[in-house]
Amino acid sequence: MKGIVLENKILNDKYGIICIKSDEFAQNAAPGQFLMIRPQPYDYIYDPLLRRPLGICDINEKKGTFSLLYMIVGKGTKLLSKIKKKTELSFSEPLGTGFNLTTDKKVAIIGGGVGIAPMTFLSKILHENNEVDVFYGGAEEKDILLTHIFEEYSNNLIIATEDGSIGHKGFITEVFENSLKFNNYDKIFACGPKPMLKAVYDIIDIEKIEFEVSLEERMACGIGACLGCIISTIGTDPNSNSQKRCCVEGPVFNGKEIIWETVCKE
Amino acid sequence: MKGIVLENKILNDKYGIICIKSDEFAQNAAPGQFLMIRPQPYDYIYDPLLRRPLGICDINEKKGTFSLLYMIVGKGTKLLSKIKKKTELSFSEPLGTGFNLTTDKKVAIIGGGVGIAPMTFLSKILHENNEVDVFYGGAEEKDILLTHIFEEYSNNLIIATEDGSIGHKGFITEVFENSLKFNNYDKIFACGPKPMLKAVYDIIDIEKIEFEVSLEERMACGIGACLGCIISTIGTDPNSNSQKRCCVEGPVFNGKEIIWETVCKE
Amino acid sequence: MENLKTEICGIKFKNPVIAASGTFGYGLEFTNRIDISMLGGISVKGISLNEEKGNPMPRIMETHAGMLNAIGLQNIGVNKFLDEKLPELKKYDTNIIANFWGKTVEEYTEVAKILDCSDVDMLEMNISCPNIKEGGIAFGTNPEMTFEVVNKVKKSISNKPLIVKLSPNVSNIKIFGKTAESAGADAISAINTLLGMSININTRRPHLSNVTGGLSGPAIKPVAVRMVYELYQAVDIPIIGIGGIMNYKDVAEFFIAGASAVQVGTANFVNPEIISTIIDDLTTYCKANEIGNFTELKGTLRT
Amino acid sequence: MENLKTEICGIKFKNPVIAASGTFGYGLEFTNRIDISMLGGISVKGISLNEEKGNPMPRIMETHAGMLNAIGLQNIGVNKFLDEKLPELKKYDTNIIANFWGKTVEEYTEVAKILDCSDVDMLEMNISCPNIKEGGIAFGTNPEMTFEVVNKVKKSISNKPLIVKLSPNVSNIKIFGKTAESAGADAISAINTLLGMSININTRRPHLSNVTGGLSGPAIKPVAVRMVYELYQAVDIPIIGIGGIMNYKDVAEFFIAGASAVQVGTANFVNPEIISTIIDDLTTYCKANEIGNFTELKGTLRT
Ligand SMILES: Cc1cc2nc3c(=O)[nH]c(=O)nc-3n(C[C@H](O)[C@H](O)[C@H](O)COP(=O)(O)OP(=O)(O)OC[C@H]3O[C@@H](n4cnc5c(N)ncnc54)[C@H](O)[C@@H]3O)c2cc1C
Ligand SMILES: Cc1cc2nc3c(=O)[nH]c(=O)nc-3n(C[C@H](O)[C@H](O)[C@H](O)COP(=O)(O)OP(=O)(O)OC[C@H]3O[C@@H](n4cnc5c(N)ncnc54)[C@H](O)[C@@H]3O)c2cc1C
Ligand SMILES: Cc1cc2nc3c(=O)[nH]c(=O)nc-3n(C[C@H](O)[C@H](O)[C@H](O)COP(=O)(O)O)c2cc1C
Ligand SMILES: Cc1cc2nc3c(=O)[nH]c(=O)nc-3n(C[C@H](O)[C@H](O)[C@H](O)COP(=O)(O)O)c2cc1C
Ligand code: FES
Ligand code: FES
Repeated sequence: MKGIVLENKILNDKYGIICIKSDEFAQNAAPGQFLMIRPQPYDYIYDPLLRRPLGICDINEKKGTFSLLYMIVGKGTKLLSKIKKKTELSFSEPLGTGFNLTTDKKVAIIGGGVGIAPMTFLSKILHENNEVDVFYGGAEEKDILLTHIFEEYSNNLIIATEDGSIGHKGFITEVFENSLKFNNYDKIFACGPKPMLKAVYDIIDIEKIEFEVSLEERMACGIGACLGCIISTIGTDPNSNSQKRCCVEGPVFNGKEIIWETVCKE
Repeated sequence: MKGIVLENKILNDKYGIICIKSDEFAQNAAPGQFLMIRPQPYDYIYDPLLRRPLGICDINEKKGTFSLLYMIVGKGTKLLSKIKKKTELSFSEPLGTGFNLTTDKKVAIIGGGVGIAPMTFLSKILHENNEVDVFYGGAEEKDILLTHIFEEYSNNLIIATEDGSIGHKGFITEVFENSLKFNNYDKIFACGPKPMLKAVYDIIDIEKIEFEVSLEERMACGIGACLGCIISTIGTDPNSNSQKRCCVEGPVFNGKEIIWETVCKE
Repeated sequence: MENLKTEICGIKFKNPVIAASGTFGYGLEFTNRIDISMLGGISVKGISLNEEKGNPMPRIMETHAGMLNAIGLQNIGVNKFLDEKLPELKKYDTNIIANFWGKTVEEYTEVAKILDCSDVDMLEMNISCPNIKEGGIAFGTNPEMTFEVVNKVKKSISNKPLIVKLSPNVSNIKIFGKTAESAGADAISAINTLLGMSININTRRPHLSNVTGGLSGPAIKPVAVRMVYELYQAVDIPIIGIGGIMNYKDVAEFFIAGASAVQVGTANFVNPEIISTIIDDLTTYCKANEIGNFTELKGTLRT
Repeated sequence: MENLKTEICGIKFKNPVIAASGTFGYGLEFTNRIDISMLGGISVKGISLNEEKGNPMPRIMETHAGMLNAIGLQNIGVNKFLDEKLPELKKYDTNIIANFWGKTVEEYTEVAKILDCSDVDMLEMNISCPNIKEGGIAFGTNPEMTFEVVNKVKKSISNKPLIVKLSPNVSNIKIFGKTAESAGADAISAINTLLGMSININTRRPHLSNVTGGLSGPAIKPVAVRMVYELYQAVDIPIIGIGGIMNYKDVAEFFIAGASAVQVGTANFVNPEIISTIIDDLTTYCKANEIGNFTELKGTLRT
């Protein structure tokens, strides 16, 4: 697919958010899905070569637009941050298996760092007919973005930063653990660094609370062809793990099924 | 060196002209010199990798700007044609040995296709104190550019295109040969496709007319280090040719010294 | 499309553009993106006797104009392939090339035998995978072992043409081409990936769990074209050119160097529709240049 | 600058960043662009006994993230080098490495002898040039010939340390590293260029007059890092890492893989000031990461 960049806003020196026009994409996207996008607008330039996976941060079905929140970490995202309005970019259709939505539940959304990206879209949808608490953690104030959206589309927005520059000081998982004393969540949705996800897994009573996580692995194809993005899950055969492709069977997984030791290794 | 793009005008689907601000560059450039320019504005992207050699088409010392006329042939020039105003580009200082200027002479400037690029700058300078006829040839009307400049800075502007779409129909060298019947030139300056340059060489009485040509070879470094751009010239030793680096000892050569058979091979 | 028809080892191809093994899954991953029936063929992910888990993560890393992979030949095994994938694949009108490998000569011959009696159109034996401990590249970088394994495989099959896929990680590719030919190969495909490595300087760990991996993509195209050119001078069997093909011009380059067909690999990741674009562009190119059949370009390099 | 000081084969280097042979001319081409006294060293364009004209044009072609060259070792010959270039070069405070080659073992030893008695700091014998008909890569891709030529050269010199520059166009670089070491090499530099080729599809001619050429630049970095890593496991002498280095991070990658120094080649074309930037950045990097001496990184890969 191709789309025209309507806006590319640099939020601070670590993050940007890009808004792209594509009716087809906007109509087909579900929360938790991602896309593969070419940060290089010219198809005859092969550095960077591969498309980059980014979560779908927000869509506007009426306007036929979608947004991507990106952290500037390497050459692909650096290039993306330089893309000007009106540039045509090429990208895949919405990919992967999104979150399983709930209704009439009390849910917690936990996002760490740029892991917050797909949670914007998710909280907007969930907030329509669930009670939604958003736990949002980062290293410093710069990592806390789009709070106006979460304020609008959640019942409670709880922020924590490691340096305490905004919100609670410490890990968001600590704040979340505390809140479990007063709240009974039916379901948890989480996205962020793998150690954070594992911490949530360790905190909650996994038999009682539904737990869905969105995982990241380096991806070459994004469509299940390269086997570059394998996640080990508990298989049906108890003697051997299952190998799931993060791009097709994920990126959202049932947190219960993940073999956290292998996934967290990197 | 670095400079900011002030303007990048696409002239037609084959050519563009880019104007860049750099006082230092503008002050040091001489007609016939060239530069090596990076068509990729991001230094962390390595495709295309090498800088591209382009002749210095024009300078404005007062404004501290210079212009490059480029033909869009491959990925480097395609990228160049996409560069937006205000982009910072990096490039070398003016390189190579330019034309040997004359005063109070009757001179002919012959340019073929994009070989006209360095001739704009040259004719502006020569026209100050010489009689200058410009012979400008191309395949079609699209190849005939910047005629307003040549009209201002020459005594006669003679144009020929192979398809006759503008000016005389045929090769500019034919028109030039004809004009030799009525004109005695002291010196010829030529730049363009090698077969054209060789044709001029064959036409003129090389013992009587000074003849300077600007040659092109693929260049990696532009500063004499790679030995990628060798031009064979008649050496001092009659048994063996001299090997000159087009980027340092050229791009302007005495047409008399070129071993045309080897140079025209490609 | 007449301009692109060709025949390799007696197998008819509607065009000479094949999806390269390991970059096109089992083909079915692409059916909702392009009409895979328009492809000349599909070389499926390397098949082994038993299911394989492959290497631990991380398995891939981008490099400049290329990528490293150390998938380690994860696959569902030959039986599951024949039961679950092949029947689906056969619904499409394209040639199915069974890329396969083994850890021992015996494993190679066993898989080959099973595939030889199946519905696939050709066999492609990979003796050049750099990412597995046993087999793979060990066979492909030693002429004696190359001869033995190719010869044993060839003797154990009787129905399907055998393509041997060569490793570029050798001093003299001609020797391996000739060896494969004399051992009975019906065609050669070249190249597999170049052995490479990339290090995360912050953690001081390799970017791939397997430490080294296979380099593919446009970065390796000059090496691949050179090897196809050398092979064309050394062998009489058809050569399938592989390595960094991104567009129809690259296909032409491989043909002029001596290829009879090509495989497109990493490009499928960059753009899953790229093969269909390449095929369309080749048709246009033939028409624009009044080329009756694209194979006329084969080996036409003027030196 | 203390952080970057090092010693290789008894020669003191103010930093481990050397300009690679053939990409830095005779060094003097760069003096009005950077202060070449700040470099660790300069490996000059490959010197032979007699002046050489090199290959016909065209000699270079860009590829994706790389370039092909077939200069063919054009040089002014050892005597002219010593008379005209070296005295000029010695005015700068940097190590001069005399890269040299021959068409025969005798030519190698003769040039070596002459250079051994000169003012250069080290010798680097190139047995890996892919662009000449005789000598060059023929020596570097055959272990017996590698041994012979290195051994004869080593025996004919007595003053200067000998670096042997290896070809990447081999199945097993460790064998060549060990062979060079056992033949008397004091250090190894790796890699030279990968043999590649590129075709103009319009003319159906190779882009280089020599048909094939050497591939260099970021495209080959993964192959180079892998080979340095393999060599580090195989030999005890210092390894000078070369191939696609564009910035200080690449230097760190080579060190972690096992290099004791690096050479920067093609990058000099992309930006003639790049080496000085790399050296500055390395100093900054050491300070920022509290690295007392950059060589601490050597061979620290965690696998
Ligand atoms: C399903 C999925 C969804 C994602 N959603 C987002 C998002 O919404 N916003 C966002 O900013 N990032 C997201 N990421 C991560 C994002 O893909 C990487 O940050 C990006 O590809 C880095 O590209 P680069 O060229 O800038 O960095 P590179 O120069 O390629 O690499 C820089 C660093 O990033 C790491 N990296 C590279 N590729 C990936 C990858 N695919 N996944 C994780 N790490 C990688 C490298 O190991 C390296 O350490 C997502 C990843 C996945 C798999
Ligand atoms: C001293 C000098 C001055 C020049 N001045 C101008 C100028 O003022 N305006 C202009 O448009 N062009 C000029 N050229 C030619 C220009 O450098 C090439 O057209 C350009 O480098 C092509 O880059 P590309 O990436 O677009 O094409 P590529 O994709 O690199 O190649 C496309 C085609 O151009 C040829 N080519 C590539 N590099 C060169 C080169 N250095 N010289 C000649 N042909 C090349 C290739 O062989 C190929 O056929 C000059 C060249 C030289 C050596
Ligand atoms: C992720 C990946 C997996 C691969 N798996 C296989 C394989 O299973 N069998 C095989 O013969 N080649 C395999 N290859 C090699 C490709 O088929 C091809 O030879 C190589 O990538 C070079 O072509 P390219 O540059 O077009 O990718 C794989 C390549 C990649 C990138
Ligand atoms: C134009 C050019 C000329 C070269 N000439 C020589 C040479 O004379 N002797 C030599 O040992 N290596 C030569 N090389 C190889 C380089 O020194 C280096 O090993 C190689 O280019 C890889 O490093 P890079 O990727 O940083 O360029 C040459 C390389 C290039 C690009
Ligand atoms: S990214 Fe290729 S299989 Fe998931
Ligand atoms: S371009 Fe390198 S010597 Fe002329």
